[in-house]
Amino acid sequence: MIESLDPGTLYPFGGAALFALGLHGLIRRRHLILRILAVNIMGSGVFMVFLGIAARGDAPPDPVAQALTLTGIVVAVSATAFALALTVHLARLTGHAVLLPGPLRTHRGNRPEDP
Amino acid sequence: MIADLLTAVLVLAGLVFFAAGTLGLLRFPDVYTRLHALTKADNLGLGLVVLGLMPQADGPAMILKLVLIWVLVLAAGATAAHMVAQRTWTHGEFERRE
Amino acid sequence: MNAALLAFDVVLLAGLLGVAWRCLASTDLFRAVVLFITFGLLLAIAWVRLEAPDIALAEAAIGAGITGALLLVTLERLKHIMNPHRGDAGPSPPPDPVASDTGNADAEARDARDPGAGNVALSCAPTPARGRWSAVAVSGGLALLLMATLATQDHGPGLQPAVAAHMDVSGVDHGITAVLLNFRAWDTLLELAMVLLAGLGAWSLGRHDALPARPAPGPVLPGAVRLLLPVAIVTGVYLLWAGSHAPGGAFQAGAVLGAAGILMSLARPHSLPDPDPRLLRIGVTAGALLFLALGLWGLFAGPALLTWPRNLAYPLILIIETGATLSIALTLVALFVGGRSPREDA
Amino acid sequence: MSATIPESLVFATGALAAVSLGLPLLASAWPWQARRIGLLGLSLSILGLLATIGLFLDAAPGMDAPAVRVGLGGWEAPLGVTLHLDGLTLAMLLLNALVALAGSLYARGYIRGSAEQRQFWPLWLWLWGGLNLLVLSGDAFNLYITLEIASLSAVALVALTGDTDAVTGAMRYLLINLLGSLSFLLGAALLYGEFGVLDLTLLGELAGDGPTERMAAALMLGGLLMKAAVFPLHVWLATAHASAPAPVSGMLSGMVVAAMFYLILRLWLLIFAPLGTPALAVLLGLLGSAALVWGSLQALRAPRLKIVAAYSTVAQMGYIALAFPILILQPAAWPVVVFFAFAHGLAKAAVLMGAGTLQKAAGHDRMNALGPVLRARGRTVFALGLGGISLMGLPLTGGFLAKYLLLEAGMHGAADAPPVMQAWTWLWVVMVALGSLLATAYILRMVAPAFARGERDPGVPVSAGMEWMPLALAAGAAAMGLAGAPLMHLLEHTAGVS
Repeated sequence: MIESLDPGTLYPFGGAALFALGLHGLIRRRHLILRILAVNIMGSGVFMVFLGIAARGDAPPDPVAQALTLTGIVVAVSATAFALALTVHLARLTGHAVLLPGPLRTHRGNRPEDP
Repeated sequence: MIADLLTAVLVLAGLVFFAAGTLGLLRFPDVYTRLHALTKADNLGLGLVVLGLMPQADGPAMILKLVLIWVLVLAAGATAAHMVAQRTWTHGEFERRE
Repeated sequence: MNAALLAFDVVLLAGLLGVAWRCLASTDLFRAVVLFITFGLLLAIAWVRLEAPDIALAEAAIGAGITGALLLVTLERLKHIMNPHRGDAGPSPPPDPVASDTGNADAEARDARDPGAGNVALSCAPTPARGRWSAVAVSGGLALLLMATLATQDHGPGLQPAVAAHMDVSGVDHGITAVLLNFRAWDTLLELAMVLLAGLGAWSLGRHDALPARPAPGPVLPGAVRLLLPVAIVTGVYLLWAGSHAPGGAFQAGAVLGAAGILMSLARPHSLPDPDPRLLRIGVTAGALLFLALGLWGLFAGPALLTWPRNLAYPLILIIETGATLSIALTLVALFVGGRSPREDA
Repeated sequence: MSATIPESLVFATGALAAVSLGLPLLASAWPWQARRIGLLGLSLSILGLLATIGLFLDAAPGMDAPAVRVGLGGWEAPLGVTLHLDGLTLAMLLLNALVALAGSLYARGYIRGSAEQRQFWPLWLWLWGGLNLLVLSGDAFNLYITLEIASLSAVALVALTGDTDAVTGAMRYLLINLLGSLSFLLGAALLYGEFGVLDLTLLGELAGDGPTERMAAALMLGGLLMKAAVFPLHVWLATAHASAPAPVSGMLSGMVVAAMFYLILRLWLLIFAPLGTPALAVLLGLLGSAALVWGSLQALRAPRLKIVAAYSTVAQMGYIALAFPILILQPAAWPVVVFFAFAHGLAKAAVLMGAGTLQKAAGHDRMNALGPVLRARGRTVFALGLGGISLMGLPLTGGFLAKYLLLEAGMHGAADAPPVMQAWTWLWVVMVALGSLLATAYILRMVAPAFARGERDPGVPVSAGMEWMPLALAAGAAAMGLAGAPLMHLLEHTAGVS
């Protein structure tokens, strides 16, 4: 049992747990900073699955999966940077950085008084 | 063999400092004493770990890199500690000791 | 030994999950961000355990470092937006996040009187209890399904043999660099485009505030920056060069140089000149444009876009990586500073 | 690569990708001339695209593979990234280019002020280029990056107007997009873990219906359905689409959502077809029906013209989702999805841009106060009406053709299906008819004030592009009904269709 649990097998399970944990945070939290952190944690979970797959077995680690992860990290930081800029922009307009109610529930899109 | 023994002793000694620093971070009452515990212990701890790894290094270049790591951490740690302390002194924001 | 390593892995994973949980459950944003940075550093250790030193390097520099700096500066901006200076008649003065760690004398005096003033903006409501169990059921169920799926998979070698078989014609000696800049160069080019696009998006949202002069933040930070800046530049160039045969490469180097730029903007004692927006635009695009321009050669000479001639592969990859490093560093600093240059609208 | 594929097509595929990336890059480097770069580049790329379509139709019957596959950098799959060009790709590229060109001519008048233009044009070209690259990509990981490029530029464009609603909508849109992309990426990771390849064609050869495929399909298709705003995941769409600048709304409703469906269809045809089960069909059908009814009802009571159009997109996406259960019964019916995307894309872009024209002219788009402007602006009302007719699906329009094909396929599928499935299929057919009725109602609600008596007031003058482009798009949507055969001919040559 212990031999079969090399890091490459163990870590993807952790990645799956991180993904689900991030999703939970994204659904449950309202503050945009926390939601952005939640998305990043989900991303880390995916990267952990990729790197775990790369390290499975006895062969040398798979450079393709590692390169994909590197690309993924850079894409994630770009998206995060933009999301943070948008958060600040929203806070300047509304005075807070909370989306109420969340995009995964209902929304208020049609206020009749809108110009 | 002696090199391995030296490494083990030095790295373990370094870890003791890390543990002490962490304990201080968790247990000390305010920012200044925590900073003290953290930076002093970590600098010394890292120094011992680096010293312990030197016998395992492949050549002088690797030893140089190890020393460089220590020096950089010293510089960065000292600067960061100074800034945290200064901010606490002027703003007293995150921890206030009356 | 094996059991000890397994125990280490389990403790590390538990720590990662615990830190992530504490981070997302926090009602104090500053604490959440610090925990997230901790999470990034722990991830870097996990990547080392998965035999991925390149990714560990990138995670520490980009994932924890740059993201952490961006998060902290965002908190600083939010604090300024939500605590407009009381007694001011007009709209709140433009927040200068970069200068905010010293602020002006009034703010300082007020902060000293009211220590909690800054922290109110950085707290958020705790999660409401309603709907708790359905969310737990959804995410828990997803985790179980994912794990069950992963448990059915067997150990394939992936594309490692294919990469190994083509290493001799890739122009470099490091597998990941070969994949990033030769075998899957298209991904990397689009990734550069993505970094650029984040910068463009942030610029489209508004101007950054003028970079004002500010009181010197004491001698320590500028002194340390003066000491560290050359080291950071040398490290960046070293990482760039090392990428061809060892862990490192354009993205890590770009992150280190970007971090140096961020430090410099934090430590600046006087107002910095606002760079010419034309040069800035060209600077952030140059990396991707150069990459595509060199790649066009393959389109016309065959067989396809982004083909490097075998004997020129190494110099071409080095040129492309240099351009990419500079553009990435520039974009990261621009993202830290905030919106577009006011001079662009003039 | 097959020797029977002519060099010229390989070159054209690479050139399309290079132009889709190069134009936005140039515009970002020099935004002071971005409008010219964009208009000139888009026109030239349409010419290039038409030439490619000609070449492709010429060569396709002789090729031994249905698709042109170009390994970038000279590396074939599985090592390298492959570009994928077939009839389906070309159709989507054409739709994208048409909507983008019309939108660009429209935006010339809509986006005033040089500072706004400098921000708008590079992002606009990125959206066009990102969608092109998405459609051209044949690699699961590469698709993730292109999805992120397309969604990031779309979000930035939505936020561009800078009012609170737009920025709130953009934020929701961004979060849903990030979630969808990550879900897609996790699915790709699972597939890579099982099969060790990322190329869609190779994955299709290796995949069956094991647990990995199921989980990956759920994650990837679920993420894309989220981005395509199918029923329970649609809430972000109305704010984002309705508060964006009008050309952007047109592109979002006309192309971005369609591109997500394109990708669902592509993955389905290449990889996940073995997973088609009756249960999945019923689920998708129910989601589609719910979207159809709910979106139409919201459109009937929305207070603003652009919100009506945005909810109509939710409803019309329900139609496309309804196509999938029919597809599972009758796999040969897949071109219906493309017809739908085409007809809806042109018509909805026409309606949203027309709404934008009225909004600019009147200074608002409140339904109850638009009468005077509607009465004075016959050209725009005609565009709204013509686009609306295609959305309703009156005969001779593209919308009619799409719905007709959908109904025909549904009835054919029902004839051979077991009784339980037959009952469900009849339900879908009824839903399609009901959706058309509801569409008629909300389209009439949009244009009816134009025919009432009352004062006329053309409002603020608008540019020629803003008057004519909605009309051109609407005419295109209507003409689709007559031009169905060439499109069908193009779609015959698509990979994964047996």
